[in-house]
Amino acid sequence: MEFGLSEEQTLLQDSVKRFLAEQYPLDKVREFATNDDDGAIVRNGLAAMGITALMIDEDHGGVGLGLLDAALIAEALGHGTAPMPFVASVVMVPQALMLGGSSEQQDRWLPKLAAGEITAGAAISELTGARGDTGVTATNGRLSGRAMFVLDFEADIYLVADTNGALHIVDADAQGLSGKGFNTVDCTRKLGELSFDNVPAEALSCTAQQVATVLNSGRVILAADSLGAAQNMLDQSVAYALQREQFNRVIASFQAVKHMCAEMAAELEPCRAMIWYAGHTADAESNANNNSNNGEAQQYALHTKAHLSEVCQFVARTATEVHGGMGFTDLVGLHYWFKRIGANRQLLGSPERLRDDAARALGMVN
Amino acid sequence: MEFGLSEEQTLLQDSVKRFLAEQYPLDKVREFATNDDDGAIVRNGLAAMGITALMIDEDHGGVGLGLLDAALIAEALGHGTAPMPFVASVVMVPQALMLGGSSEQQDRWLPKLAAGEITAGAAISELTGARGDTGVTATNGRLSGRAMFVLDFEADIYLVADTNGALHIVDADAQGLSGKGFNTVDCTRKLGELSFDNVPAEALSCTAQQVATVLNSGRVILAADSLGAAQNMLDQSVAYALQREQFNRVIASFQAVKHMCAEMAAELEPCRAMIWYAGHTADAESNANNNSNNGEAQQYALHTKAHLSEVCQFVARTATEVHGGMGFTDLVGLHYWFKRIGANRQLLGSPERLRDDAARALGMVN
Amino acid sequence: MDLSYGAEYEEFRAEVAEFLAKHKDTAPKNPELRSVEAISWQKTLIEAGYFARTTPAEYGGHGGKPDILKSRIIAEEFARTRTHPGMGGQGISMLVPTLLESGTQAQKEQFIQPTLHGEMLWCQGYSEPGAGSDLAALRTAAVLDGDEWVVNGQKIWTSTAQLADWIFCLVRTEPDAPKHQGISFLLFSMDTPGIEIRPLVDMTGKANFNEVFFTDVRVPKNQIVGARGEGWKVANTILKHERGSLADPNAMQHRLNGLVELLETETVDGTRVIDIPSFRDRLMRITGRVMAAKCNDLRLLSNSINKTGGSPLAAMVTKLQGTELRHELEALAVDAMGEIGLAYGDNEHLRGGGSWQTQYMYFLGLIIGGGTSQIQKNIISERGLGMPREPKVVAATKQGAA
Amino acid sequence: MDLSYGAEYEEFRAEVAEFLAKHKDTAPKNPELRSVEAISWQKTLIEAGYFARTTPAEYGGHGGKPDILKSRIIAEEFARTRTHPGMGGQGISMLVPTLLESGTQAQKEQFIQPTLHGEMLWCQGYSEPGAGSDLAALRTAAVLDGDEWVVNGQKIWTSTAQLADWIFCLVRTEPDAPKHQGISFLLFSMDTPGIEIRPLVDMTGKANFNEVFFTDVRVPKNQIVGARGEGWKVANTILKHERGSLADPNAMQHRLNGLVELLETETVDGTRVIDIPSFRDRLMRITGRVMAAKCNDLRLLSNSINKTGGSPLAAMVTKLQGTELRHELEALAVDAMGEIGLAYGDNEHLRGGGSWQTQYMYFLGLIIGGGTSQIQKNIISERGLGMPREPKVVAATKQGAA
Repeated sequence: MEFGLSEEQTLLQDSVKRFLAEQYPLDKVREFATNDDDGAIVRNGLAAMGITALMIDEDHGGVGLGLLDAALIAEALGHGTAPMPFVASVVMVPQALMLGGSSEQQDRWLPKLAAGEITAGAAISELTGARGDTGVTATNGRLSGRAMFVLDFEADIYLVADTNGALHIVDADAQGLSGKGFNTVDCTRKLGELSFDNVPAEALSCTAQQVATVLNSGRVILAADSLGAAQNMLDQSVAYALQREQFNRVIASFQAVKHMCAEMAAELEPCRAMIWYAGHTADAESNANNNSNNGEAQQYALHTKAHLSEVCQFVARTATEVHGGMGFTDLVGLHYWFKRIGANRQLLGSPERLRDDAARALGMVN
Repeated sequence: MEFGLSEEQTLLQDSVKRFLAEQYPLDKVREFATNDDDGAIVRNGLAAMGITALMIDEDHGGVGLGLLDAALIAEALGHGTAPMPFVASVVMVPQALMLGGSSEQQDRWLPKLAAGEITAGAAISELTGARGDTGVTATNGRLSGRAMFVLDFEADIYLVADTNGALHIVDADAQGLSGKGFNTVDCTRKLGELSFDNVPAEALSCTAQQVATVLNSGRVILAADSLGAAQNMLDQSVAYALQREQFNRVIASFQAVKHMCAEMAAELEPCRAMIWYAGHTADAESNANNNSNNGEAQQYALHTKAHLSEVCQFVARTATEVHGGMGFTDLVGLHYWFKRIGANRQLLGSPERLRDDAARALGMVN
Repeated sequence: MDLSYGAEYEEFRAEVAEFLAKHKDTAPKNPELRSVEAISWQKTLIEAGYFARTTPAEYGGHGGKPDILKSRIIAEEFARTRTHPGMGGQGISMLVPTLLESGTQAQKEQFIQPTLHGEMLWCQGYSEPGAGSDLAALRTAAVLDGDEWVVNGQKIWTSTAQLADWIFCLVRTEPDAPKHQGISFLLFSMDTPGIEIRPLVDMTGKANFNEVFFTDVRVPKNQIVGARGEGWKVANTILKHERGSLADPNAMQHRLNGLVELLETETVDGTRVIDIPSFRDRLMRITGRVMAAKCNDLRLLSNSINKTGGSPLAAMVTKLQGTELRHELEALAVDAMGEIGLAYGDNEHLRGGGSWQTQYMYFLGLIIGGGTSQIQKNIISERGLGMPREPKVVAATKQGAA
Repeated sequence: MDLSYGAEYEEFRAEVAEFLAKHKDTAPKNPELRSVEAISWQKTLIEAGYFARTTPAEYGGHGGKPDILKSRIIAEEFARTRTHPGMGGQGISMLVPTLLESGTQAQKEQFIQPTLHGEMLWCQGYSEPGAGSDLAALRTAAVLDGDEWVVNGQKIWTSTAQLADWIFCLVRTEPDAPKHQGISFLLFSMDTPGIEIRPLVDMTGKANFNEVFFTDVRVPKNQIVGARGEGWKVANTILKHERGSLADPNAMQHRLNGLVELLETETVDGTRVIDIPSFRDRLMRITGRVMAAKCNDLRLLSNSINKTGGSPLAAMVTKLQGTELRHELEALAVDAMGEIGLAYGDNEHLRGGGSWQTQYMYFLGLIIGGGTSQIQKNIISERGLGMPREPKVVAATKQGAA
């Protein structure tokens, strides 16, 4: 019995963290945020490390790791506020292709995704709550309508959900498709929206449960991203408090500051094990290849995303307070992590919605 | 323009506080809790001070004060965890009689209530959520069924709500009526339940809005009671922290303890003005004798009870923590206040329900 | 209890309303700073008694008697009719009262009138990178050299530094005195050589504040307010005014109304957000807290009018409670919008011009600024509840425990 | 990651299950303390290796090798079949490990076996009215008089004092030494003259604890564990074990299951409480937190088994998080029941035997007991995050600030 990371897992996570610490310091985060940098160094560097091949099976040029491994990488990406197309490009879209793609589709897209030659976005947010008049309808293999909140925007292909919950793959160059960026408060990653005017699309044959699995994978990834970001904010808070002096003392010696840091740690530390478990149980169900699963992976995905959203928001606010006025400025750049956590909270289902979904999945809602 | 207490109001409140401090120390609270004392000293003493006549009009032997004055007394009663039949006996039942009683009914009951010769209970809790199979039905002036959570139990007459929301007065000695105590965690007041087997009753002619007014008065009174109890717990906390030494310091010098006390004060202090306003606006609407009121009194009653329930629960818990292990024991008796606040929270509508009611009253719920 | 303002005041309200009706078309909407339009409106307001109402006429004010209720009525009527209430700024809210209290006759004559008229704009130089919560630890030094102070150091959180003509500034003039006693209060022109302004971008993405650097800035000796070394006292007579204003319950109610409207408008899968019970419950929770804050504010207003004092705690808690409540109010809006709540900058889907997200962050800034919540809790426990001050420490340590 | 226990352990689990099946009818349900039945069951369990599994056989234990997974399996199987797992108590959980670590050979021989067999019951004398969070400030004094310690003072929070045969007790033997160095660890019979026990009623209405008073209690000199003045060290080797056990996530899951059942059963105006969205949302919030606590516990178990250590924070936060979460879980039950949630004592409408209300209060006690939440936060920040200890203070003050 072992509930912990293998040496390989720790090494992989550390290597991504180290890469980001070296190649993507705060100045680069700022440049990306102001569109002065396109994030190519991170994208290419991580692709070269094999990150893009992570979840793709070996037959298609991947390394066939699971959601737990992906979550560990996501944690490192959140820790470094990396501008890496990941949740859709490396996790959700490959998983959708592997679950519901024809072998022709798999052969066409997976090797390129694995090699990092192309990236993939996901226009799937409407499945977790369509805002306003958005929604994409499918008729005879053609898509029309509008999708907002497209994850990993500016991709080469997109995974698109229609209003019936079916999934499609669309080429970014397809006729009738137009897109534009959806600027958000979080400038560390790209979000976009897509308009479909009778756009040719390839249907995937995912079951409703497989679609749920893809969504849940995305949720665990976003939660892990927040964990990394929040851990970084906590670490920065302790370091700042240990050097900042007021009233002739380092502020870390004030009980109020100590307790704020202790509360952050107390809330955050159990989240780490929760992410591990959410990843592990999803992998276990997927390996069992068992469609009549007991729903544990579903419950963990929903609750992990909901719980970490709440905890990490608390950490983000408290860490900012520990930094005092500095936390509010761009000088220490703490707000990039604050905003990334804020974005993860809203994407693929807010905590309120996910808790409601979890109760529904258990048949608690009449 | 003046939003504050008059000298008379302050004097009245102080005199009740002083009476309780002298006549009803902690030992007496304990005796009442263990049924070794029946609370007669408090009941008679406060009746002698005219408290029982508070809201009754002068024509019926009362002094004709308003809900604000009653709330100030309630605050003093909560402060002293007094075993005084008040919310029903002094406020809700007289108000119901004045609003919907015939002149014969008023002449019969109000002078006795004003003089403190009899007490009145209220079996009205089912209007704010019937639990299990409770409920009282009225047929041809006779009541049958069961009412739980009867306020100011062991009274001489009872105000009873039937399942249609109409109000009745029942004599405690009426044939077919049986009652027993409803033991609660809060041993500082009496709660009971009543069973009705074809019990003769006198109907009052209150409109639905008048019934709501009576309920809302009860809510403001319970909220004020909690305010007094919570203020006492905060005061006790500060006093205890100033004398308790640990690690060679009074614990009041630890920033964590200071901040716990500051958080209690910050939450509690605005509640005082809220109680005043809730009482004042109810009195203003009642004086305007205006049935087409703008609903401000209703909103304030609901929100005041809901908000104070949350704040006072926080204070009750935090004050206990400040007292450390002592707060958990009967030695300092802090738990009597803790439990009184807990009881006030549940009676006449929990915060969740009252917030929902407030939204409904504003037409927010489809 | 008497919440009516009384006949005399209703008459006054009618006067104000009449003035506003008369100037409905001529009052400027968003006047430029220093514009003829702005200055002329300012003078009209002062003359009518709706601005600088209690500042003595000899210094350019209206010279009226203090009357809090009249001030409130003016504010209410201007807000109701959405009429520009005159130029604000720290010169008017902080420097003018300071000069009235501690300035020399010459200083009052020189500075107050142009400041009130909007011809002379000020910024405030108090906080420093190393002096935030511990403001008295400030190190910007002024050394007397002949008839001039020579100022060197750095200020931070200086709003409107780029726009200001002058700065009022706390500097250390007696380096050997105990920290509160070595500070002086200087005034000088922002055109003085040696001043560099760097915009300070904050988490909202805007530069709401600046850093200001002083290198051998030479200031005439007499541009000091109060005695040398007494700057802390001079500044503190009005510093406390700043804090309460960060948590105005009327602004809160205004935002709350907007929040209700937002929840009634936004939809998820075709359902209005207000019909989702968990959001509605949060809305109602916040509503209750706003109501409590408004009642508390009414109590404070009444205390001021009737000079009953008597509830220091009620005043002490407003900054802590108000900024945190406001942050949570804005947070609910962001949450209720879901992913739309993330929209920012030039995103065409912004609701309310992006103000929900901006204010959500800005109020986190205000929780910190003007005395952090931690400092507020110190104040409440010490001054409000009589608990001991933070004890003196044997030695500062930078080391963690074993 | 491998959450299976492996073949060897599944075999062990089968053995335990077999034992349990065999003793299904003979295992006592609620044995009386010191009863023949209790002692006999205790011996059976020790012999089978399901109790005192790792205590050396020479002192009456089973003499097995430490194996956390086996311990876990035993606990799981006994819980699953609701079989009495043997007598607990502070003698077994705290004194036995202490003696094994620090006792003399004679002490081990005299005390361990009867304690394990349930023939000798202990209580713990650590806390004092003036020594709670600051336990080392204890003042109960023991003065050597010939061959005997003479003990005077008072203890508090002594559970099972009325039932105990003996007490293990911290006393001050070197009044002039620094406070942690003047303490000794004594054992003595509760029948010794001069001991008075007063039940300590707490907010649950029960006397879960006692106060114990010592007046000239004479204790043979050799009834000391460890050296004179080293009692603090002796006690602390195992004190930390006590804390984690206050927040068992499996007990939490058990209560959560009961809570769901409660919400599905209770009705308001005919509607099940679980169908009221605000309560359901609270239930789901708590569910998520319980899941996180369970995962954290699994991580700690794995660390212990695999001796990977490596996450001190994960262990440090369990008491703080667990007790607060449990208090909130019980609070939801109380709230969900509305006025029924107030029922107490012999009220016939009690749900779950009144356990929701009792546990709601009891866990507030546990938030405070065993190191208050404030002390836990000190520990987490100092030992977990490397922040400075509370600085030494120049002088204690009883006076509030001006």
